[in-house]
Amino acid sequence: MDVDRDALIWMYTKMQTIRQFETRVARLMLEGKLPGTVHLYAGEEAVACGVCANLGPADYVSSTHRGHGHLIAKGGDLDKMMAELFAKSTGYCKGKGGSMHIASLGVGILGANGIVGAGLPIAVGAGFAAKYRKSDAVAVAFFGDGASNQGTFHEAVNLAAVLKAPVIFVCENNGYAVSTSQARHQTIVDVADRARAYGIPGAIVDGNDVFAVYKAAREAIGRARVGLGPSLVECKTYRHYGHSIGDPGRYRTQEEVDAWKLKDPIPRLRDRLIELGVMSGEQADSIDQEVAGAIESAVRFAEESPSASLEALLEDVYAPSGN
Amino acid sequence: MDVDRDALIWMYTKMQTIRQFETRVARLMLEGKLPGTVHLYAGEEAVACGVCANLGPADYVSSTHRGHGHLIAKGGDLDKMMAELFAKSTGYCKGKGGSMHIASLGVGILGANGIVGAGLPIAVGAGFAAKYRKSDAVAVAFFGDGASNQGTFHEAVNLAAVLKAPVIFVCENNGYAVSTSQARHQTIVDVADRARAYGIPGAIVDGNDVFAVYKAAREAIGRARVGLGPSLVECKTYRHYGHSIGDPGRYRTQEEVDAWKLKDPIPRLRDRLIELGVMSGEQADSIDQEVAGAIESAVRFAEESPSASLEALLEDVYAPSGN
Amino acid sequence: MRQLSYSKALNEALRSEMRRDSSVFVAGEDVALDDGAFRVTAGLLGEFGPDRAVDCPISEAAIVGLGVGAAAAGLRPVVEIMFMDFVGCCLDQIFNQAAKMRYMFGGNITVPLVIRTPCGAGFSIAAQHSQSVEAWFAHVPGLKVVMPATPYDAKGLLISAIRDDNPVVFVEHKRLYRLRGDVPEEAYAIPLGKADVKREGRDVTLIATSMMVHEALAAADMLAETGISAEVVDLRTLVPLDLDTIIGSVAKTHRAVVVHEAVKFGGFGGEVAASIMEEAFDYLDAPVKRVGAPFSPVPMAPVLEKAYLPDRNKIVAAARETVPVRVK
Amino acid sequence: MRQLSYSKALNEALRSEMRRDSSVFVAGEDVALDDGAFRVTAGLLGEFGPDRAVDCPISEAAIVGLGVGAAAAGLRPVVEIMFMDFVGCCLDQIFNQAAKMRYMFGGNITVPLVIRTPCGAGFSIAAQHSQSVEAWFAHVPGLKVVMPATPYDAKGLLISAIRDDNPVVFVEHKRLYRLRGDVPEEAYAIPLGKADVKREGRDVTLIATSMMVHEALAAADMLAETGISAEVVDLRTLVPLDLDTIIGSVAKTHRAVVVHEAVKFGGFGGEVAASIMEEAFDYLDAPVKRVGAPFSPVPMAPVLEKAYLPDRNKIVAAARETVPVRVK
Ligand SMILES: Cc1ncc(C[n+]2csc(CCOP(=O)(O)OP(=O)(O)O)c2C)c(N)n1
Ligand SMILES: Cc1ncc(C[n+]2csc(CCOP(=O)(O)OP(=O)(O)O)c2C)c(N)n1
Ligand SMILES: [Mg+2]
Ligand SMILES: [Mg+2]
Repeated sequence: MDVDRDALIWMYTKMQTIRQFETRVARLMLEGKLPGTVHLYAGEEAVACGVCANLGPADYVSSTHRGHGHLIAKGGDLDKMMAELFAKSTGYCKGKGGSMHIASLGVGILGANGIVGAGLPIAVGAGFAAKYRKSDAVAVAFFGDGASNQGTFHEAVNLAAVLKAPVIFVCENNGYAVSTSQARHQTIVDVADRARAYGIPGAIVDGNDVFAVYKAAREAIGRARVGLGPSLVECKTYRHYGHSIGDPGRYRTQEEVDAWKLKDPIPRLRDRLIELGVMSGEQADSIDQEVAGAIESAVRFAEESPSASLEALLEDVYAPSGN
Repeated sequence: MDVDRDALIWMYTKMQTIRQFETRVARLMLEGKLPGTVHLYAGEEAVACGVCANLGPADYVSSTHRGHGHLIAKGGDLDKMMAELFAKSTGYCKGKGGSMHIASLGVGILGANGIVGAGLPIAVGAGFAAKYRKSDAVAVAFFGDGASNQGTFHEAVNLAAVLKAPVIFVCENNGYAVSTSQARHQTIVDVADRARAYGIPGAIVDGNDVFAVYKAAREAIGRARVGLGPSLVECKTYRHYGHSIGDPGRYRTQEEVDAWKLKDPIPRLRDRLIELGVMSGEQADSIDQEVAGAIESAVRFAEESPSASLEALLEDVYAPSGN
Repeated sequence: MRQLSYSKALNEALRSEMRRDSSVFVAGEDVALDDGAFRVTAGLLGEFGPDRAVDCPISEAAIVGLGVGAAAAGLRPVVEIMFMDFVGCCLDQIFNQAAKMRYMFGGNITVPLVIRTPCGAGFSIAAQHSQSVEAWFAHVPGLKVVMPATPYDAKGLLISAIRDDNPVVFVEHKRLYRLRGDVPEEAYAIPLGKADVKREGRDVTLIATSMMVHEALAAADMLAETGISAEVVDLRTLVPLDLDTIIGSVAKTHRAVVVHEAVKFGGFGGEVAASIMEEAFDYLDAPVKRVGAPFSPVPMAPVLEKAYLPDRNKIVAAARETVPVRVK
Repeated sequence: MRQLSYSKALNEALRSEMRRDSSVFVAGEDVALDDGAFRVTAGLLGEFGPDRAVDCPISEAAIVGLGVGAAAAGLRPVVEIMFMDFVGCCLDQIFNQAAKMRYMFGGNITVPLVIRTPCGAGFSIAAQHSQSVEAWFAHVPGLKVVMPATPYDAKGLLISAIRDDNPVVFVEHKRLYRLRGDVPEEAYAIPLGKADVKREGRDVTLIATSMMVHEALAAADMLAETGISAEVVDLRTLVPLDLDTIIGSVAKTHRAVVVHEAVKFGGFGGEVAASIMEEAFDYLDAPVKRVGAPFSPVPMAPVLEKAYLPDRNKIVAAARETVPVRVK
């Protein structure tokens, strides 16, 4: 495929980063070092990275409860993310938001979201703003198969279609909404079929193949940038962990989990890149090492940071009044 | 078509009744005799009547702000309806609900509704109850083209599909949501296309042809009765009046209005029935006369009824506690 | 001075802010081509075009979400919810998204969004088109809540709401749209969070909002005829709440009646009454009374609706209960 | 007596009502196969099958609508909204449909629907998973609002809620699910609308709901050590509100503190405090105090969340402000 080498290395690095971040977070959680809960993205890395490889800092992303991957792929800072999970004052949200509410306007992240489906209309607003300003920026809304049943999905996609807003709706179909399998929460097999209800293109891709995701996203984003309006891109994928920390996932069979692990997007990309001569096994190892270093340094940063400050408790409820 | 004569006469009579009811209500409104506002159904009679001709008293209907037609077709009592519009204590709701909130559980009417799209999930609940009881009753949700953009449409149809609930979603596509034409509120031409998003059948019919409506509804209702789940039936139609009383309808051209008036479902049915030998012109006239009498008698009933009672003001907020 | 209706005053505020700041736009159902259900957005499509006067499909959650996302991305949206009763269709976007983003994100975002919506009964359009649920919004940290009672206030408060960097729920009243009053031509901003003493008095303070400010003023006239001097405080904004003005007045009159059109039980009047007690207990010569709608949905029949609504007579009756009988 | 956790007590209530009445069913997200997010519906799928323990797609408005329609059609649904914070996604079905149908339809319909939902903070899951917005529902005529504080009350009140012919918003508390207490095996119904004096006292009345009942009881212990005898009234239901019990207690103690975990400003405490003033002004020796959360969203960091939440210390401080210092 006509993807330049840097982009490929970037994708591999980001996917590694997400995987190691999530693996580390899972351990920290089990060790009782992190408060609250987290929803891990491990297994779905190719989606965030394949999409975000097409985005720049001026582009927007609205994320979900399972947001770490989107944030990392969109340029989120590991230190600030980790510190937020540790509830430290150096975190993205000063420790007030936590895993489900990390945002960074600076890199176009409109926020993770604790409300399933709530990010879609927000992405439409951001896409609308980009168009309003006559920039060619776009907005991407990530959401799950479960979220595709929320009223906000329907309203947001319809509104984006009517406004021809530059929005890409990326469905991360991991087959489950908590314990409810897709077959039990909707009667269709492909969420992308819903695109027709809004007269917009719908694409189905192997969400564990970052090339496929990249290509489909590139096309949809390209359309949006030139004013052709929204698209729906469905990526079939799987989460390696339970829904959130503590979920034993009794509703999935071991065979299913194992089968999907064979399709793990990261070894797949690694092998492919080596095969394509984009990188060598040693180069890959050294990326993995570097990433590991960055994660450990983020953990150290977080651990050494001061705890959330009591002074911040009642701050940031309101902005200073305005102009 | 294999429709028995009684059903055809029933449809003609009901359509006449709705038309005359609405025409009379429009006049009463302009004369200042009715409080509040009304949304008139004139022009769309074939939809309610073609659908309800397939329903019995055990079947449920959830209606809209434009509900008079559904109520009449489902067996609503003209006296009590008219009295309700007059805000009289003999009205269906003792004068407390008015045009947008008439209901009659006795004939399966779950209520008109002032909230666009709110009736759809309620119909799913009623259909679910029918199935739960292992009866073969069904529930019909009437809603407009505008309502098909509400989140509740999406959620309700999806839920009905998942539950295989016996629900028929009947879209009355009159081309407008208040001033907003269909082309401005959605990018699709046929609301029925949305059926695919839920894996259910979608049908498109000429909503001004009661035969066509009857047939499509019969099929959908038949499927529901035998446990095959929900369907979406889109009826293309047009409203003769403005959105509500007082709306001059500047957003529609005179040509468009005129063109649709030529497709008026009532003369069309009358001519067809005469042509088919189902009734003679005199029989039709005498039906019209009878209907006129019933409407006038409803007006008289309403006018002579006592006004809503102050004692009722704080009644009916709660049911007596329960069992 | 020039007289303008409340709806024209609002329209003028929108127009002047849209002229002044190209990031301001309006969106909602039937706000553009059809001028808005209550004509508040009349003419904006003509002057500013379809990019800045945006007709939307019937999908309140997406409309508010459009505003939230556009505001987060730096615009200043003014979205309309056609009737306040419809907020149940989009409340998540208002209270979990718009209101909380700044706090949850540690201050790293600004959401300068105005949500305009008309409350109130009086047109016999029944329980789903007549409500006043401002109390819900006042209970949500992160939102400001504004309720103008006069054309003058409507214009000045809407201008402030648009310029404010926070999400503002701007509650208009259907029965006020045609009310006329003095409105200066130039743009002016009335600060959010300042109550207005609409009439001075000595014996009892009537604290009111929106439509009820006018009923309170009428009640004050009636009370004056029987020798009771009532002060009328128009809250204007529920959040921020101007407790200073309220307490200042009660410290003078020693008696208070809080009035709103919303259902009394669980309404915002409870907050005001309880705060007065907390802050001015020793000044109070009588319990703070509350006047609001009874505990039922709004009825359609005009005769019932009239009986249902709080009005000058009910305010007078409540005020009289707080004031000892005077011997001439 | 047998001890059961709050969540098991609720489960037992559901089970016994489902056995007793075949028209009772449960529906919601992950309530069947996965036993419910907080295990309240555990085992119901196994015992009653998928027709009566219904897993639903993520679509809160349709879930509540399913309940409304099924209730109108004669069943007795118990639907679950996984977190109270999600009510913004389905409020229309609750407040415009379920709550108003009976009134709008002139009494010609009955909506025996229970909406179960957990409120409350304490697990560091931040602003969108920690709220208590019961005040919104208490302001809606047509709804009943129940908030049990103990396993015993949880079972008895849920049974009453299911048997009640009205829509009931049944608010559980996440931090209470594991609390254990005495729970009789047989089915018993605790009437809705009766507050419960959880501890008798003479000097000050602590009026609390849900989790805060336990903090109030702990506060009463602390107060007792300093010679102040506090009575603890557990409201149990907000609507109907048992003012008689409240006023009876205040008439005895002359002082009151109203406590809830919800944001204090605009919260239900205002209604209670204002009502006490209205009904018992002459009994009051001090202004009624309110304890609630500060005016901000719920923070995630445990240290902040702890500071944010009302607790026994804050209740003690408020109570002390109402009680004159005693000389030994
Ligand atoms: C409005 C709302 N309803 C329910 C939930 C609880 N919840 C959190 S994640 C989740 C499942 C989401 O499924 P999906 O959209 O497929 O995303 P996934 O978790 O599979 O990534 C649910 C039900 C919520 N957070 N918000
Ligand atoms: C939730 C909600 N939003 C908006 C409205 C205002 N409103 C009433 S009818 C209507 C248009 C409905 O259009 P459609 O569904 O096509 O039905 P029609 O009026 O054409 O029969 C609108 C916007 C409402 N009543 N409820
Ligand atoms: Mg999923
Ligand atoms: Mg229409």
